[in-house]
Amino acid sequence: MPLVGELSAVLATALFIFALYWMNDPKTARRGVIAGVTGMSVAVIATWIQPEILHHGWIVVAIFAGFLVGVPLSRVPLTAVPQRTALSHAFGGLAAGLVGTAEYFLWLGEPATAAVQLTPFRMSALVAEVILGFLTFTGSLMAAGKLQEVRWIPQRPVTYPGQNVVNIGVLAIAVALGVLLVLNPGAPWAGQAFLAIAGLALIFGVLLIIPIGGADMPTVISILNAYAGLAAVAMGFVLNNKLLVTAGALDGSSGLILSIIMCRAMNRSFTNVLFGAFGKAQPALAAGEQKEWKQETVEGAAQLLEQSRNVVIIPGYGMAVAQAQHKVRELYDALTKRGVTVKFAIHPVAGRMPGHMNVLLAEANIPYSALVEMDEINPEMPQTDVALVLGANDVVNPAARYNKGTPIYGMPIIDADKAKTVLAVKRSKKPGFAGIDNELYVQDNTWMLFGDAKAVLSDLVKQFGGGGIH
Amino acid sequence: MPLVGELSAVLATALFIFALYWMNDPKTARRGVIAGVTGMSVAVIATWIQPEILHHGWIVVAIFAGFLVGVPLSRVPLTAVPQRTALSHAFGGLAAGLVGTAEYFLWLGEPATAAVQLTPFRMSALVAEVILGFLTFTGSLMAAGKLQEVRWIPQRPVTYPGQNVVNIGVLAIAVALGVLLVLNPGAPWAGQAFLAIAGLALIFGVLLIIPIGGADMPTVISILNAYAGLAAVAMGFVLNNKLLVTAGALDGSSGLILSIIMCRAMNRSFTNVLFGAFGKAQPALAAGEQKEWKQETVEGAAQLLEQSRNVVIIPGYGMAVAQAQHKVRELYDALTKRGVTVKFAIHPVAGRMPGHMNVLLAEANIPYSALVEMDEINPEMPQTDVALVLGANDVVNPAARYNKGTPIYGMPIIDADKAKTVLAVKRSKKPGFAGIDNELYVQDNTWMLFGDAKAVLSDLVKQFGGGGIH
Amino acid sequence: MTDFGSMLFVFVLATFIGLGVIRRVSRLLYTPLMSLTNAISAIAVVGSIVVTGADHPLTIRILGAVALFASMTNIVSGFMITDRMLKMFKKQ
Amino acid sequence: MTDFGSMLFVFVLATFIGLGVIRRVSRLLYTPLMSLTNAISAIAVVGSIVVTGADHPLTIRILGAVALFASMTNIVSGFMITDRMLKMFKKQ
Ligand SMILES: NC(=O)c1ccc[n+]([C@@H]2O[C@H](COP(=O)([O-])OP(=O)(O)OC[C@H]3O[C@@H](n4cnc5c(N)ncnc54)[C@H](OP(=O)(O)O)[C@@H]3O)[C@@H](O)[C@H]2O)c1
Ligand SMILES: NC(=O)c1ccc[n+]([C@@H]2O[C@H](COP(=O)([O-])OP(=O)(O)OC[C@H]3O[C@@H](n4cnc5c(N)ncnc54)[C@H](OP(=O)(O)O)[C@@H]3O)[C@@H](O)[C@H]2O)c1
Repeated sequence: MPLVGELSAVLATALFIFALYWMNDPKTARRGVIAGVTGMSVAVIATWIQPEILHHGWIVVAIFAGFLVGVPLSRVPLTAVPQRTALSHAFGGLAAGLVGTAEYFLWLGEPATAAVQLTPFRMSALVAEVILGFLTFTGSLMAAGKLQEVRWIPQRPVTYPGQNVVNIGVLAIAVALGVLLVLNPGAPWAGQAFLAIAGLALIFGVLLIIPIGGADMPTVISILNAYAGLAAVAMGFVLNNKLLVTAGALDGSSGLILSIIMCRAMNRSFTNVLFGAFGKAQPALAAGEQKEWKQETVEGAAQLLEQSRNVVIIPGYGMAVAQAQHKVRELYDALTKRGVTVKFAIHPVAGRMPGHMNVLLAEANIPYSALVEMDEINPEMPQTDVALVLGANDVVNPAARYNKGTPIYGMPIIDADKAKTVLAVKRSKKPGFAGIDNELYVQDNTWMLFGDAKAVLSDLVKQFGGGGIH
Repeated sequence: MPLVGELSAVLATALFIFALYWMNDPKTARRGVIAGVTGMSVAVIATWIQPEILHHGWIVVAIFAGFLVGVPLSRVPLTAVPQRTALSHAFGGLAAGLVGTAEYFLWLGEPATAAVQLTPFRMSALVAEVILGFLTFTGSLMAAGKLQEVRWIPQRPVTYPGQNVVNIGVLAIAVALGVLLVLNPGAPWAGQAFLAIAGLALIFGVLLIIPIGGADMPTVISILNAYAGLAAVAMGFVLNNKLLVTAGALDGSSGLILSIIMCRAMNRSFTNVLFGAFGKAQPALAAGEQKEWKQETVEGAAQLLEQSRNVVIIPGYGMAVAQAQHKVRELYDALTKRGVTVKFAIHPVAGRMPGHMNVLLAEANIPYSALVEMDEINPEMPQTDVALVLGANDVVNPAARYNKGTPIYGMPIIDADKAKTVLAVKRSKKPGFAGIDNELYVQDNTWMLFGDAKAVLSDLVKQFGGGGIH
Repeated sequence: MTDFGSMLFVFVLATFIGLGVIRRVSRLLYTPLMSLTNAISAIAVVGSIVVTGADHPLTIRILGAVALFASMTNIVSGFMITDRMLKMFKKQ
Repeated sequence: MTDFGSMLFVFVLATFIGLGVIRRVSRLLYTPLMSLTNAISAIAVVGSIVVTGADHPLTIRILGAVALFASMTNIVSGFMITDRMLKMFKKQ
């Protein structure tokens, strides 16, 4: 790489690092985006101006097409963000796979150079790039489909005997072929072998996701995110391009850390997520003692809230599904106007992706100073007059504390049950994503408000003479 | 570098990073030393086993000599740690300078390779390495001398008209010669020019320190520390050795950050430290209104301490000079035994190096949970019954708050003056290192205990029937 | 081989930085973080441009163009949606 | 030239890491930190060994030996005094 290339690569790397660094505080975060955009522009321009680039038309067209698809993709509703993320991982994986394939056949094309160019090191990197890229491609597509709840993609995990054997087998064959290629990269059968590896990777991506439940997709997405990063790193090794390596490494670490955070917050291991077939329809537990569900009227709930000094709202996936965040804001305004202190208890894995609740509530202009981490709010719960559980279920299920039988055993939860009174909003008596009953709802001090979160909340707000700004 | 070299370099780098990372907590810190030692061993062995190394005897001897000198150097009393640090920077600079010189003349030796080897980039790196190395060498020696208070090295800054011009001039000539060398590295006069650069660097190191006062040495040392790191980086560029670059960069950042911390804590700029000739004998201020110094007897002080509920001890350079930390421990034990809560207020630049007080008190087995940062203790000072100022002066001088005239104006201080009663231990009415009077001592609620800190404290402890463990 | 060494070095160091920086990202911003890293990892665009723009056989360049399109989509949508989400966060 | 590039890369990344890690060092341990970094920066030992041990003219090797001695002194005293100081810090 010429000097300018080297320098721009260093500059872009530094900018990317700052972009992520500034995400440590909402106040500086937007600066991070600017840094990221600048870094990316530097990288693109520095590459484009290289002398060997001749077909500018092609590049312009492809970039233009990218904008055509990218802009609408950035306007999706926030509830669709998980799918969008998965989709973009698919694109990332595809790009890595295709570039890898192209490079390989380029070198294979000139038998003269092939031997020189395709060193064992570079060949291994190529294989890694293609396997990671293509499995991320199909895997992320599947994940996106499950999150989008596409009809012909089953939500619940699909398992069959010997499944893991098959999956591992497919991957093993791909790797074995890879080793063969590394040993003799220029062999007559090399081209087919390479394509076979690509194909097997594509298949493996699908097989990998089939046995995983829809609600585990966020974790899977983060893992695929890490893979996409590693694919970029591998590409960097192949093209001897350090910027690809650094950017890929940054992306990889982010995927790794987020998936670790999620697994911790669910008290589950990677293997359990990937092979646990979590979220299969469970036998309804506690079928024995049937405690009855006590219902509360909207009027009663409104009074209860109005008379309390402090209220903690615990949002969950339900709030996201119902798009109820704006109604939540109105309730928040109405109550604060009446001198009630309202806080939001945010569980690290509430909703369907990390930080899901924060974004939704921020969208509704709720100040982030009112959003409290699980660990900070739990000590306050006993002094809380009313805990309003809004479409949350597993993250407030006390069974997680003691019931070794349940899949969520050991998962840290928000102690809604410790509040003086609990109001819970959900549509039915159905369980949450973990598929297990939640005794919180039938606790003595719990009152249910059945119905869609948005509907229930707007009724509630009406009781306060429809306060709020909107 | 062969593969094993590369891998060991990466490994050593990672170990060095962890060594510094684990210093973020006293509990893990010692692990850091192990990591550091391991990393260094890996680096040494990986280099030693390289085929071109033939004269093993020489290496063994040099290493052995290093142990002979190094072990005693690691046993110096803690008060001598600043000097030791300066001395080791001198050694570091020397090593860098010598290696650079050796390498240059090696390449110069074979005119055939010279042109090839001495690329402009490498030549510039060589010049940088030699200048940084040798100026660090003499500069650090001077600094060590001033800290050790060697007779023939003046403590107070020595200034003369046009001094900065001369200093900058010397450096400028060296750099100019360097540029010439970069342009024609193989010229007949090249050898002499190179030696001239080395000589000028050695002289500049001395000139740089002369105008700086003894008490600014800690800051200077940190800056030299950064230089030593950069010299190692330059050597890495010369030898195309990445481990040198990473280790040097780590060292450089540490020097940089520590000097920034010190300058902040003194509210001074680098330039002010380097060229401010700080600590010159100042005209005694406030000669006007002479408030009188009230003295207290040891008996009285003991009573006062015994009857108080909470005491804050503010140690300073004087405690270090007097080696009084063990007596402090005895006082601490005696008071705590009597139910008095005793805390230590640690100013970031108390003493003569960062963390000076912490190490001394730790040496006397005072639990570090009792050592409180300035920012944490200041809010508590008004509720403090007795503030015992132990050989501290500038760091408790209220003038820093308002008196724009004083050199320490704006430096954050510990609010000893806000305590209900102040006891101050010092030997005389002389000012502290900044050379300015301190009205704290003549405040209405302040009582002096004149004398050497150690002596005064042992008398105090006697009053309590010599409590304590020692 | 030294080539491989540099790469390994850069990779290890970058990973250290990545882990250090990401661990300090505000929990509030995990969702924007995901889309931001999406955009950054679309750095594969660099490789795509070379494959597309250089004077290669047509098929190769088609592969490159598709890759370039895919990466560009990620860059555009990633940065834009991140900014859109971050705009929403207000302290008071 | 790419050689220079790698070096620059490694330097920049290592500096990022250094600043990040050092900024989080406990204030209690600034003095040991100084001696620890002393020891680490004695990595110049690597260069010294090459100059001393390879088959070079005598004068060169003498320079190398002195450098090696100096670096080794720093390594030994640096690590030993750091550990000696750290041993002193006890929570209770
Ligand atoms: N956030 C992440 O990153 C992440 C990642 C992986 C897994 N997960 C998992 O996702 C789960 C998140 O827990 P969660 O408590 O937030 O959600 P949840 O356990 O899935 O429960 C959602 C609740 O909302 C109710 N609901 C659904 N639609 C509603 C609507 N329109 N109006 C009102 N209520 C509605 C559902 O009851 P009805 O159907 O009766 O209405 C259900 O009880 C956890 O188990 C977590 O482990 C999260
Ligand atoms: N720590 C760092 O990293 C660092 C770096 C650069 C500069 N500095 C500077 O160093 C100064 C440190 O402030 P400081 O308050 O700790 O020290 P100081 O201002 O230098 O004052 C030391 C005091 O201790 C007394 N003293 C000396 N020997 C004594 C003994 N044997 N027994 C009892 N008392 C004795 C002295 O008075 P008598 O002579 O009358 O006894 C003097 O008043 C600050 O100005 C700071 O800016 C520190």
